Formats: sequence, structure tokens, C-alpha cells
Amino acid sequence: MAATLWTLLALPTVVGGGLLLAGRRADAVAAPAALAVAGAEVVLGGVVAGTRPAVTVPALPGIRVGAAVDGLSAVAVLTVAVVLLAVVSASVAEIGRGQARARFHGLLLVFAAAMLVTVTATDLVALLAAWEVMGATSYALIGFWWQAPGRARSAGVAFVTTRAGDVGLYLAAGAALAGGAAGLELAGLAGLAPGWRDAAVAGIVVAALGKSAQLPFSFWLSHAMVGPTPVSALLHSATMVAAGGYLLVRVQPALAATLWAGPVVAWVGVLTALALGAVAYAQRDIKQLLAASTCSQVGFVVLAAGVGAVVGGTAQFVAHAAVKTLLFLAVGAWLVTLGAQGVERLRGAARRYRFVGVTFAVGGVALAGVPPLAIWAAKDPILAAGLARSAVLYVVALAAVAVSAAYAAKAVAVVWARSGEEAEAEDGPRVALWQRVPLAGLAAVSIALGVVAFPVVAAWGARLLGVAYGAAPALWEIVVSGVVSVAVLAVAGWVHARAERARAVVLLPAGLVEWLHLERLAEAGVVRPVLALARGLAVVDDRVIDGGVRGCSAVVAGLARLADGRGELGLDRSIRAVAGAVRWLARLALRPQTGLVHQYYAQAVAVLLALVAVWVLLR
Amino acid sequence: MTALSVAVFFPLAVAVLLLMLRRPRARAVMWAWVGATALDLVLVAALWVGYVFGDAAGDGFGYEASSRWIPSVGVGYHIGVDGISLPLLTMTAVLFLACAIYSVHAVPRRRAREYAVLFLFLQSVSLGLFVSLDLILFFVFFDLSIVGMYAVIAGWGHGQAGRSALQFFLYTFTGSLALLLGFIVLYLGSQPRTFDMVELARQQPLAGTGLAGGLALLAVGVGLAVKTPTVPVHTWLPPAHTDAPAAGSAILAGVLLKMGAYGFVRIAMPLLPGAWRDYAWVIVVVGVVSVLYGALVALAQPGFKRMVAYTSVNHMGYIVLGLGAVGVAGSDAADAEAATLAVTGSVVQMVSHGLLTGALFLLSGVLYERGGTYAMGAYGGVAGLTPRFAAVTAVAALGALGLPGLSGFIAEFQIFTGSFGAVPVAVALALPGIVITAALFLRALRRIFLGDRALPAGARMVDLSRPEMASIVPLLALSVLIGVVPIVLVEIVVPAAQAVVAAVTT
Amino acid sequence: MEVTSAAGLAALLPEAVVALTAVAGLLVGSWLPRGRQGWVRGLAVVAALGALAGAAGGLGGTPIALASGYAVDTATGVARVVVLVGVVVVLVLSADHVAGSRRESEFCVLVLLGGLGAMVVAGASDLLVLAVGVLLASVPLYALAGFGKDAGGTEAALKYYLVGALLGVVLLAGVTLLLGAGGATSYAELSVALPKAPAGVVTAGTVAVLAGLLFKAGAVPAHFWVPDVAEGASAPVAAFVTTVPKIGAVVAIYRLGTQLEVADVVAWPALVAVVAAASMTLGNLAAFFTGQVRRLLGYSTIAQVGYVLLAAAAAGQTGLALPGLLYYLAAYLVTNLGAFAVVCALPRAATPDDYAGLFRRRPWLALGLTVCLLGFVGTPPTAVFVGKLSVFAAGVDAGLAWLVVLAVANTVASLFYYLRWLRPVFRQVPLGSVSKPTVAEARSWPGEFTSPGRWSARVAVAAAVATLGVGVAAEAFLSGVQGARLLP
Amino acid sequence: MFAVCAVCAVAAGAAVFWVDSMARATFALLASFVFTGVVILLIELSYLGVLVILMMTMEMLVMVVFMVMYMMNPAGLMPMTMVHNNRVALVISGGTFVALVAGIEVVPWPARGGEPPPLPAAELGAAVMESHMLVMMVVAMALFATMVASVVLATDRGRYDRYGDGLDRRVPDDPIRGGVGR
Amino acid sequence: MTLDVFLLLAAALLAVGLYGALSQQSIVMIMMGLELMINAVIVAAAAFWFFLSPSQPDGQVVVLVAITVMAVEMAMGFAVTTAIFRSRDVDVVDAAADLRE
Repeated sequence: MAATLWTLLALPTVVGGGLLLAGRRADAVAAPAALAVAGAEVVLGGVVAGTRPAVTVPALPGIRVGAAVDGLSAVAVLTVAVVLLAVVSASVAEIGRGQARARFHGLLLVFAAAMLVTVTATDLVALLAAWEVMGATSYALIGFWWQAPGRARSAGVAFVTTRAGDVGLYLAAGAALAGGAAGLELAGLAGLAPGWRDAAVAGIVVAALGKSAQLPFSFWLSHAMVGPTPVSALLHSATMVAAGGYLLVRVQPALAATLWAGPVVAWVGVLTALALGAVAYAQRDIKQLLAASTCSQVGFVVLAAGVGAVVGGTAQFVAHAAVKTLLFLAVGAWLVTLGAQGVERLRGAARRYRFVGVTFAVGGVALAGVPPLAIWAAKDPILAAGLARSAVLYVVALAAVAVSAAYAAKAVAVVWARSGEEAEAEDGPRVALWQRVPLAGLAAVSIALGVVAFPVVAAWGARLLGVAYGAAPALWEIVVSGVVSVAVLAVAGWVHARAERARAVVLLPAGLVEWLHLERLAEAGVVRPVLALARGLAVVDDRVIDGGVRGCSAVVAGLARLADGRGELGLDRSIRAVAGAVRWLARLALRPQTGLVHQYYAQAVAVLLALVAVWVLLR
Repeated sequence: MTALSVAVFFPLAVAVLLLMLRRPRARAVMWAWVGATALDLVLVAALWVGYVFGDAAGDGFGYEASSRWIPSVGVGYHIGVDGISLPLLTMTAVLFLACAIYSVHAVPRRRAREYAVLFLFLQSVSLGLFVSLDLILFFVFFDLSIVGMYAVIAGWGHGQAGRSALQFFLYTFTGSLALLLGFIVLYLGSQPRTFDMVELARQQPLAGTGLAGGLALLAVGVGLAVKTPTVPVHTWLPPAHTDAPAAGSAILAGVLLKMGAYGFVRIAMPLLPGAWRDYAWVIVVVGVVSVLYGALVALAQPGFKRMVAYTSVNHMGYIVLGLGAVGVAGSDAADAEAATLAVTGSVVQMVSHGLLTGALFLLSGVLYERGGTYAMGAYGGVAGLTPRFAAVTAVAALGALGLPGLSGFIAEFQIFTGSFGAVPVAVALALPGIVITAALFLRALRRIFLGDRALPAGARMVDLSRPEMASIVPLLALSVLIGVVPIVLVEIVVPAAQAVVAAVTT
Repeated sequence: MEVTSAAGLAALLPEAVVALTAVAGLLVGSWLPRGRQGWVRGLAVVAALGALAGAAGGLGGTPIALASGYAVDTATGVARVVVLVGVVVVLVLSADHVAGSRRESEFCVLVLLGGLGAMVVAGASDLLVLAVGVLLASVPLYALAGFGKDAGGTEAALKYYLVGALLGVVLLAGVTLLLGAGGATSYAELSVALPKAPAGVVTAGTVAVLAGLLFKAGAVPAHFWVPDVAEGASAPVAAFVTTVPKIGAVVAIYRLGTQLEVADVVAWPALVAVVAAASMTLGNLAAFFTGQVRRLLGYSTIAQVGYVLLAAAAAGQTGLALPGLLYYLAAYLVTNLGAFAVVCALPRAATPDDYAGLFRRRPWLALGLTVCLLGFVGTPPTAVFVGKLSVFAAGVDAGLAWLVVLAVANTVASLFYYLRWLRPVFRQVPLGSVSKPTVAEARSWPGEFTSPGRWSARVAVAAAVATLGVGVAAEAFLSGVQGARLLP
Repeated sequence: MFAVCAVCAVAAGAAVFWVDSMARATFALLASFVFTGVVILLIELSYLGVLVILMMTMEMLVMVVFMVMYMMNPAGLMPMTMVHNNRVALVISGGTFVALVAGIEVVPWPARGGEPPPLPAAELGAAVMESHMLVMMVVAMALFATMVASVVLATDRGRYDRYGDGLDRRVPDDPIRGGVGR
Repeated sequence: MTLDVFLLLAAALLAVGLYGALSQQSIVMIMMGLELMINAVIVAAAAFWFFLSPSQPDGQVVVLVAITVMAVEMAMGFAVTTAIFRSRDVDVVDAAADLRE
């Protein structure tokens, strides 16, 4: 059965690579090919989820890279495949003819393949490789419309930020090898020698936080929004961003093995959920709002990993994937038809395209964590586990739930606001069937996943994931979280509905609107210093070179370098000094050659006398 | 005359032949050059096959040939290949072929013959260096490579070619003399006196003599460091690259720099293991500094070619770091495995850097040829005009910044992973290098190819010609091959790497 | 063994042949019409080759010490061979210059006598023979320097003569002092007496004798004449003067250091080391900014002697010294003659810039020059590289590491001015700057000569090839001198 | 006797550079040599002493002629000084002298080994013909070289000027006719 | 009569000759200075022979050689002087200083 896994991983890679190599020539066939592949992936995903194959190949001395499907990855694979299918089908409409469809779909497929490898990887090599490829392809996808300078830059920011996090994985790999995990298997991390284990876990945590845009890396996600909406849908829902949370859930045993990792992760997660939730609530632009909400929702997954609620984390991962894809695709559909971005045009869009509007509403409500929808069901085990750890954690998490309900309400309220244009409802371009189908499907999933709430299902899920299903959330917890979300949803919904009607703007602190100024902090704290340092060094370097080049001083430049390994500036000075000295000596060496014999005589005799004297006396 | 010798000296023979011709036509010369390099590549490939599948790989060295040259001073013509030199040998042959193809149209006809002859000469010299198992033989090729490259830069460069060439010559020549001093010390330390590397590795001269060994390592190390180059003896590199012709830069970065790094693996480590262990921390520090310094200075460069030149300092720094870590590593099995990983990574990095940077320099040559300047600020949105050029450059850049799927990642991953156990702090310090590299390469791509269109005055941006594609794409293809199935390369490197590690750690 | 004995004469065969040929050449020349003096050169070349064959044949033979102060051992043998090669080359080289001149035969005779003097100096194992040998090696060169009778030539001759005369007297004074200290003049007896003699006298005497030899070797502090003669005398003479006498002188210095047993009385290694350091440094530095290629070559010869003396300083402390020294001398001779041959071939080109574009016009000549200059630098696989290798090795082995490092630094510095000469050679220039001088120019050139360059160019290329050959086939030369010991 | 000769020799030597005419300088030099010769005669080297005296006399006469031929101011008609950097010369030579004297006085000269032979000249002859024969051979070559060299340097007109490039002229054309048999 | 006084005489002659060689402008005068130095050599050699090693002829031979050298040097000196006088009509060394840096 290994063949199916190979196919699962290779198919999108090969087809995507082929499309990329073919370039514009393949634009015509790109979309159908991508659709076919995505469909095939869903089927294959189902197969491997059933058969659980595993493959390995030798890659490096003493290291075999491998991929395997266990319960967790089975779920993840299916999720990814389904989301991919939905996104591809939606993008058929969004990336219209005339655009570089081959490039787009090619990148999309390669990206998906990388994600699939990430979720199935059994060792750090495969994981890191796929991880980085995912980053690079996301760069290419975000910068898909490269002509606009801003977009390319945003893509760059996204890539560099995530890569800064990826450094952690290199570290982890090194620590794992040093710690004695011979094959660098992820499973072996928990059993490392203590010191090395901490290093490895730390590296992984950093990488995961970076990828899933948790604090303090969150800002790159707002940049990622400049890409086409399907890209955002893919990035935010089941891949890239979710990958971080997924990885943490995967290595949860290792986190648990260290005393500090669990709490740290949990707190980062919950704080992100709260803070970025607030940020999301503060956004005016729907896409930005959804982006920030992604951080906060994935924050719950991270929290789950921290507190060891594997089942809940997985459920949250899946549920959020479905919901977020749904929301983004809906927005994408509107943007295609309305041909513009910005909350102003989206106001009331739902009333003009009611089908999309309904699905969007479903997604919004689910996002708010309203019972009995998916996310509500997923969150409760996490909250329960959190409570088991500490009450404070639980309270903060509950607050985060409330906030998410608030921004969900805001989003729904905005799109359903009366824009006074219902008159020409249902006119203009129609939303294509390609987009309606996935919306419907995803909405259904978002509702259906609520079944996780039933302990039976949850227990089955625990067996599926091969973990102990911890304390089922007590009834009162379920009620509390449900009530909180419903209440907040209602209040916020009412407030915003009125605000929208009154065209009033709910003022919020700029800090929230600006994503907590995280980017500016990064700019000031990291980027500028580095650039300044670089310029400084470059200047020094140039000066050294100039100093080295001039005439014979180059001779001495070489010698002086050999002579002393001191810093460049000292080097520079010494070079100039010695260079001058040698020039001076060289001129001096010509002085004796006066052409006057009597001076030759005098010099020769003097030197000889000196020699005799010295040798006679100093013997 | 063994097959190896033939592979080494065949280009030289062709060069002499070309010199003999009376006023040959430029095109004929060029195609003769391409043919010769292609044939030589076939030879080397055959050697590879024979080495991997034949029993050539007996006790380390394949195709070993040893004959007396100047026995009076213990100098012999001793050549052979092992898992470390064979990949470099192949990379050299590939790169020279690429340069030949690239130059078919890129060289002024009047001096086509001299150009071809010079490159064929350089090819023989480079191949010879990678196979020589005698210190003096090594030195001969080492020095001749300097002379040849000086001629290339001074004769066909642009800008202040003469000056840069002189600086290059003086720096590397000084280094080579330091190298010679070190060799002499080794020679005098041996008993019976010899320059033969294998014999010296067996004898372990200067073992235990702390100072002498240290001084020998200092001399050898400095000589190799200048050529590698590492901070602070790197400053010859940027001007030399900037003013050299594209093919010259490709060879300089792709092949000549490897001579230094290769020297560390082939000479410094096995012949002076004790000293290497004693001063490993110095080497590690130099490596880390080179990594960060190279990356940072590259980040600040406005010119594309100069930027690539500085990234070479950064990339070679990884090698030095990895090799230095071996000296720190402990001697038990796990550490040995890690050290092996580091050495393997370093060798892979040599090959990978040869392919990728070679490609990048050829591409920078294309840029200069089209736009007349290297200044990235002068360009913008070029991707619209030259999609192929943009795509190829993007792939090369991504490879250079260590993207998985290309060879660079394999190399750097092994170096980091293998060294971390020995020198965690150093590795942690060096890791930001890959982030900076990523940033600067993406920025370069953005400036030149993306965004609003802008072109320097008088630029005529036409897409890559067929020869250009034929010369550059194979390099990247090889890099991808290594990146996707590294085992094909790694499996032949590992045994040699283990030998080196064993020599150093025990 | 007595000189007069058959074996003694046989041992001196090369010297004898050269001496008799000199006399015969003068006689023949005085009966030959002006146009046919080429016969004398032919005769001289043939005789020199014959002597060369004899010397080469004698190399393998058992060393012989002649009672009256002449040692026929490996050193002498090699010196003979090298000197005779130099003589032959210079005779061929001068064909362009003096063919058909009024004193062509005398020129050849003087060259032979100069070579003879160099050989005697190399072989002398008696201070008196040494002194007279130096005289014999100098007198003909004075005349050769002034051969052209032009202002430059005569001035060169004057300076050469005056410096030589003074240092000749100093040499004699040194001989007298050593006589006083040791009561004899033959090395054999001195080596017994000197260690017990008053050290001050021995030191003074040794330094004085050394001074005389340094004059022949053109080393500091007796180097002043070198650049002036190199510039003033005609090119072939400059080649001869800066090459051949050095051979004898350096070997004599080595002999002095090893056979006089004064090493510890005088601190000989330090003495020679200081001289070597001064020579290589001063020579290289002075060559940095000098304007004329001939002066540049003159200074470079001073520096080269410094490198050779490195081996002389290591004399007696390591078995590597003598082979290295002898090999380096051979390598130096070939390379230096090659460089000068290029100068001979282009008599109009005075400064490095005059060589601009040479590669375009005379590729082979340019390549020859390149090989020779890079050879001077010590680029493998030229001869000087192997020479430097062995000399440096000897130095390090003898504990003169500081001197070797200095030599390395000097080598790097030398690269600078050799490249200063080479760069124009490969520069692209409009035609017409460097070309064979027309006959008219040739006539106007000091000293009459027929169309110059033909022989010189051939010699230059041949020398370049030889430089590479001697380097690659170094074994053939080194095996001969391996483990060579001096008499007694 | 010795003292007188020695002082006179040195005085005459000094006079060489004292007098302001070359002719006188020459004769002063001659005097100095004669006194030296006498000094040598004092220590049983009759042959060499005489040799010195005779050779120097001849040589000095040659020199006088030579100077009359070429040099300016041969007879010292107008007093003139012809020295340069006098001070340096004085310092160096004075220093040399002091050093030598110091050395002579300090050095413990070895004891006399053996007695002078009855006939030093005879022994010299024997030495020259046997033990030091090679020296004399080389001296011979040196003298030969000197002849050739000095002719090459000094004479302007060679055989080809007198007898034509083919050496076929029966009567040499000399600027001044004459000579034996003309 | 002791060795010392002879050597003192030689030293004096040498010093005087050296002074002449260093200070004189006319080539011929320089030659005279050199001759005085050789003169000193002759005295010293003879003295060494007589006072130290009379049983060996070497001392005498040195004197002989010294005389010969003197003659040769003189001859060459005259020749060179003649040549340079012919070529540029000067007889003082300072006038011949074209070959220089």
C-alpha cells in the first residue's frame, strides 16, 4: 500500500512541477489538471486514511527520510485534500483566463504537496524540507501578482519572517542528532537527553509559532492577505498557518516531556487567541479581520497542544479549516463578482448574493463558537484541559472565545448590513457554480462537525488518534462556553447591525487596528539594526579594499593580513601604515644608487667596517 | 598514463594544439573548446561510474597512479580520487563545459583563441589539483591556477580589471607561499622525508610537537584561507569577481574557491590532526564570522554581482564552520557520526556552491551584457520582458538561499545538524545567516525582476539565448538532482568523510 | 696530487681547453678578415661545448684535490657545467650585437677568459688561487663592459673597474690577514690553524675575503656596480656580467664557509644570513620604482643572489644546502639569461611601457619573457621554483626560519615589479610601438651590429623552454648533486 | 733605519694627496714605494724588495708619461684641489687606522714558527714552480687577459683600420707615418 | 723591529691609501690611493712571513701576487681612463654619473 502514499505525495508535486516548467503554454490545461489532481488527492487521502501506509528512503548518512499515515495525519491529510479541492475549484473562477493559470495552479499543487509531506513526515529532515518548500511556494503565491511592487515586498516579508522561525527546526535537528535520536525521528524527540531535548523542543516551538503566526510573529499574516483570495483560503485554513499548530499537536509528547514547554506554548496560544481576536475585531477590512481571526483560532490549537488536549486540538484544526475556507471562499466569490476589495463594497454584499451570504453567515456563526456548530464542539475539550491546568488559563481562554464571537458577529453584521442597494439585488455577474458547490459543502461540514461534542464520537476520535481521551468537559463548562459565545454574538451583532445602519464606526484603539504594531517593533528591533550593521560593515570592507588596492600597498595588504588577524579597521590602518612604510623604503633603497663612485666607495667601506666591528665585538 | 591522467591533461593537450594552429577561425576554436570540455566531462563521468560500480574504490583512493618525479626532494607524481575529490572533479568538468558553451558567443572573436586556451589550461590545472596526492603537485596546480585566473581577469575583465587582477594575484600568491612554508615544515618533519600526502598521513609528522604543528597549521591554514576565502582575508574576492568576465567569475567562484576548502579536508585535517584539534575553535570562530560577515556585507551591496561574490564568503564560511566542528567533536560513535555528517555536508556544499554560484555568475554576466550595469537599482520589472531569465535566476537564487529541493539545503542542513552537537553556540550564531541570505536574495529578485518596470539607459533586454540556457540550466538541474536524491552524491562522499573524521578525532 | 701529474691535468681539462682556445682565438682572429670573425665565435662555442662535455663527464668521477689549491669536486663540476653553458649562451646571444664588429674575436676571447675566471674562483681551495681567480674573472669583464666604447659603456666600465679594484685590494688584505692568522693560504692548512688563531684577525680576514667575493656575486654591500653596468653595458654583456661570475663567487663563498672551519670562530651563518637578507631586501625594494628594465633586471639579480646566499648561510648544517645551492644557480642562470635575451632581442625597448603589445607582435618572445619573469618569482613548475623549494627547505632545516620568512615576503614583493613589466606586454595597443628596429635604427644604435634580435629571440625562447624543462625534469639535475660533499 | 724608512714611507704616501700636482703626487708615491722596498729589504727579502722598487719606478714613469698625455694640469702650474667629501674620507680612513692599531695591539699574535730559510728567493722560486704553480698559471692567464682587455679598451684603431676589413692592404694607413721600416 | 711596528706601518699606509681612494676626484689619483693600500698589503704580508711563518713560502708568494695584482690593476686603470677620456673627454669620476636612479 506504500504506493498509494507515494502517489498521494508525488502526484501534486509532479503535476505542479510540470505545470510550472511548462509555463504559459499550459495555461489552458492548468485548471482542469489541478481539479483532477485535487479530486484524486481526496480519494487517495481516503485510501491512505484507511490503510495507514508508511514509506522511508535513505537520504543522508544514517538518516532515512520517511512519511507515514497515523490517526492524526490521516485526519490532517483528508482535511488538506478536501480543502485543496474546494480552493482549486473556487480558484477556477477567480484566476480567470488570461492570467498565468499554469503558474498559479502549479504553485498551488506544489504547495499542497509540501503540506501533505509536512503532515505525514515522520522525521525532521522531511518535515524541515517540506516546511521550507511550503514557505517558498507561499511566497510565490502571495506574490502571484508580482507587477505591483507592494505585493512582492509583502510576500518577501512573509517568507523571511516564517524562515526566521524555521531556523528553529535546523536547531532542533542538530539537537536531536546530538541528543541521540539517530534517525531524527519525531517520535524519538521525547526520549532525547535532557539538555538536547530542551533545545530541540525550543527550536520546534519557535518554528511552529512562526509558521502559525502566533505572537510575536503574527504580523506576516496580514501581509499574506495581498495574494489572491483562494491563496488566503488555503494558507489560513488547513495549511501554512495551521501547520504550526498541527506540528505542536504532533510533538505534544515531547512538549510534555519537558516541564516548561507545555505551559509556555499554552500561554502563547491563549494570549494569541485573545490579543489577535481583539485585533480581528478592530479590523475594518473583512480579509484582515479574517486573517487576524485565523491567528486567534489557531491559537486555540496551540493552546490544545500546550495543555495536551490532542483530540480537541485536532478537532479545532479540522473545524477551523472548514470554517475558514468557507469564509474566505465566500469573500472571494464576492470580490470576484464585485471586482473590488474593502469593507465598503462588501457592505451588504450578502443581501445581493444571498446564497453566498447564507453560507457566510453559517461560517460566521460557527466561527463564533455557537452550539452546536463545529468550533464550539472542538473548543470545549481544550477549555476543559485548560481548566485542569489552571483557572487563569481557563478564564483567559473563555475571554478569547468571547472575543471571537464578537468579531464573528461584526463580520456577519457587516456583510448583511442594509447598503440600500438591495434594489438591484441578484443582478450583475452571477456567482459561478464552481464557487457555489464548495461553499455549500463546506457549510455542511462546519455544521456536521458539531458531532464531536458527543463523548462517544470524541472517544472514537481519541482511539483514532491513539491518545487517551482526557476528562470529557463537564456539562457546566459546555453550557458556559455556549452561553458566552451566544450572548456575545447576540450583543455584538445587535450593536454592529445598528452601527452599520447608522453608518457609524465603532472606534477602536489604533494599536489593535495596526496589529499591535508588531511589524513596526520588528522593523525597529531587528530589521533596521541589521541593515545598519550591514551598511557599516560594507563601508569598512570597501575602505579596506581601497586601502589594499593602491599600488604596491596591495603587497602589504596581503602581508599585513597574514601578520595580524585583528579587526578590519585595525587591519585597514596597519595596511596603510605598512604600505606607506614599504613605499618609503623602496624609494629609500634607490637613494644609494647615486651614480657617484666615491659615494659607492664610502658606503661599501662603511658597511664592511661596520660588519667587521660588529662581528669582532659581538662574538 | 592512467585514465585519470588523461582526463586531467586532455584539455591542456587540446590547448597546445590550438596554439599550434595557424590563424584558426574563431568559431572553429570555440566549438573545439566546447567539444574538448564535453569529451573531458564524458571521461570524468566514466571515471565516476567506474569508481562507484567498479572496485576502484578499494582502500580510499581510486585510479591511484604514483610515479617518481623528483625523488631527491621527496616529490612524486601521485594522483588518485576518493569520495571527496571525485565530486569536485565532476563539478569542475561540468562547470568548465558550461563556461565553454556560455562563451561561444560571449567572447570577442579577435582573441577567442587565447581565451579558449587559457580556460583549457585552467581546466587541466583545476582537475589536476583535485586529484593530486602530493603536496608539491598540489602546490604546482594551486599556483598555476592563480596565474591563469590572473590572465583571465586582467585580459578580459572590465572596469578596473588590471588592478583587481593584481590584487587577486598578490593576495592568493602570498597565501600560496605561506602554504609552501607549511608544506616544507611538514616535509622536514617527516622521516623518511617526503611530500606524499598519503605517506605523510600515515607518518603523522609533527604529531605531539605542539608549536611546530601549530605553526605548520597556521601557514597552511592561512594559505588556504586566503583562497577559500574567509574573513578577514577575503577582500580580494569582490573586486576580482566584479571586474572578471562572467565565465571567469564562474570558474573563480565555482572551482578556484574550492581549492582552499578542499585543501582543508585533504591536507590540513588528515596531515595535522593534532593541531587541527588544538586550534579547532579558532577555525570555528573564523567560520562563524565569515558566515555572518559575508551575509551582512552582501545584504548591503547595491550591485548584483558583488552581492553574489559576498554570499560566496558566507557559503564558504559554512564549510569552515563544519570542518572546524570536527576538530571539537568527541571520539565516540555518535559524535563520529555527527562529524561525518558535517564533513559530508561541507563536501556537498563545495559541489553545490560550485553549481549554484557558477550559475548565478553566468546569469549576472547575462544581466551585464543586456543592461550594461550590475546595479540592481537600475532595473525593475524585468520579469515581464525576460520570463526565462527571471525564472532561471529565481531558481538559482532560491537554491543559493538553501531552499529544500536544491543542493544548497542538503549541504547546509548536514553542516548545521552535524556541527550542532560539537559547537551548539557557534551553530546557533551562524544560523541567522540563512535568514539574511534569504532576505538579500529575495530583495535582489524583487528589485531586478518584480515591481514596476525600469531599465538602464541603452539596455536591450532580450531573453536567454539558446547557448545561455544550455549552459546554465544543466547546472541548476544537477543542483536539483542533488537536492532531491542526495544519496547519489552522499553515498560516495561518506566513506571518505568517515576516513577524514577518523583521522582527526582519533 | 700535483697539477703537473697526468691525472691532475686531466682533471683540469675543461679549464685548459678554455684557456688554450682563448689564446688560439686571439691568434686566429688577428688573421681573419673582418667579415669572417664568426669563425672565432664558432671555435669558441665548439671549444666551450667540448669543455662542457668534459666537465659533465667528470661530474661522476671521484673528487680530486690538486695540491696547489684546486678542488675538483661536485661543486666545482656543477659550477663548471653551469658556467660553460652560460658562456655558450652568451656567445650565441652576442651574435646579433658584435657580429662583424672590429673586435669580434677579442669579444669572444674575453668571454672565454671571464668564464675561465669564474671556473677558477669556483674551484679554488687556496686563498691565492682565489684572489688571482677573482682578478681573472674581473679584468675581461671590465673590457666587455666598455666594449661598445659609448658613453654608457665606458662609464659602466669605469664604475665596474673602480669598485672592483677597491674590493680586490680588500680581498688581498683579507688574504694577508688570514695568512697572518693561519700562516698559510691553502684551505687545508688554514682549516687546521684558524680555529686556534686569534678570532679577531680571523673574523676581519674572513669578512674582507667575503667582501671580494660579494663583489663578484653582486651582493650587498658590493652591489653598487650591478644596476649601472646592467644599464650601461650592451645587453649581452650585461647578461654575462650579471650571471656567470656569480656562479663562481657563490660556490667560493660556500667553500669558504665549509672548508675554512671558521663557522664557529666567525659566526659564519649569521654573517652570510645578514648579507643574504640585505641583498634580497635591498634588491627587491630598489627594483620597485626603477624606470628601466635593465636596471630592474640588475636589481632582481641582486635579490636572486640573496636567495642563493640563503643556502650558503645554511652551509654545513644541513645536507640540503649544497644541492639546493647548486640547483638554484643552474636555474638562475637559465632564467636570467632568458630574460636578458629578450632585452637583447628588443634593444630599443628601455622601459616596461616600451614592451606594450609585445604579445600581439612577437607572441613567442612575450611568452618567453613571461615564463622567465614568472620563473624569477618562483612559479611552478619552472626551475627557480624547485630551487626556491630546496633552498627554503635547507634554510628552515638549518634553523634560519626567520630568513626564509623574509625571503617569502621578498618573493611576494618581487611579484609586484615583475608584473609591472608583464602587464604592458599583454596590453592591447595600436601597432607600431614595438617592432624590430630597422637597419637604420640598428646603425644608429651604439656599437655596430647587423639586424638584431634573430639569435637573441631564439635564445630567449630556448631559455624559457629550458626553464620549464629544468624545473619539470629537476630530478635529472638534483640526483647528480644529491648528498654532494665538498673536499676535503 | 726601519723607523726612518717607515716614517718616510708614510709621509711620502700622505704627500701624494697633499701636493697639488699630479706629477709631484706621482713622484711622492714612487718615494713611498721605494721606502717600503727598503723596509722589505730589512727583513731578508732582498729579491722582493728590489722587485718592488724596480717595478714601481717603471710604473711611475709610465704614469708620468700617461698624465702628460691626458691629464689636465700635469705640472701643477695652477694650484688646485681635487677632492670631494673630504670629511667623510678622513673619518672613515681615520677610523680604519684606529681600528687596525687597536687590533694590532690587542691581538695575541702567534709565536714564530720555524726559521727563515737561507735563501728566501730560492724558496720562493721553488714554491712558484711547485706548490703554488697553479697560482702562477692563473696569473699568466690574468696577464694575458689584461693585455687583450687593455688593448680593447684603450686603442681606438684596430687592425681593420690599418689594413682594411680584408686585411689585404699592404701598407697600413696610419695618421702619422713612420715607425720601424717605414 | 717587531711585528707590531711593521703592522703599524702597514696600517698607516692602508689608512692613507684609503683616504686617497675615498677623497680623490681624478681617476688616476684614486688609483694611487689603491696602490698605497696594496703597498700596505705587501708590507704586512712580508712581515707576517718573516715574523710568523718564515718556514713557509706562502707569505712571499702573497707579496708576489700583490705586486702582480697592482700591475694588472694599473694597466686596466689606464685603459679604462683612456677609454672614458676618449668617449667623453673627462678624467674625474664625478663627471661620469649618467648611470643612476
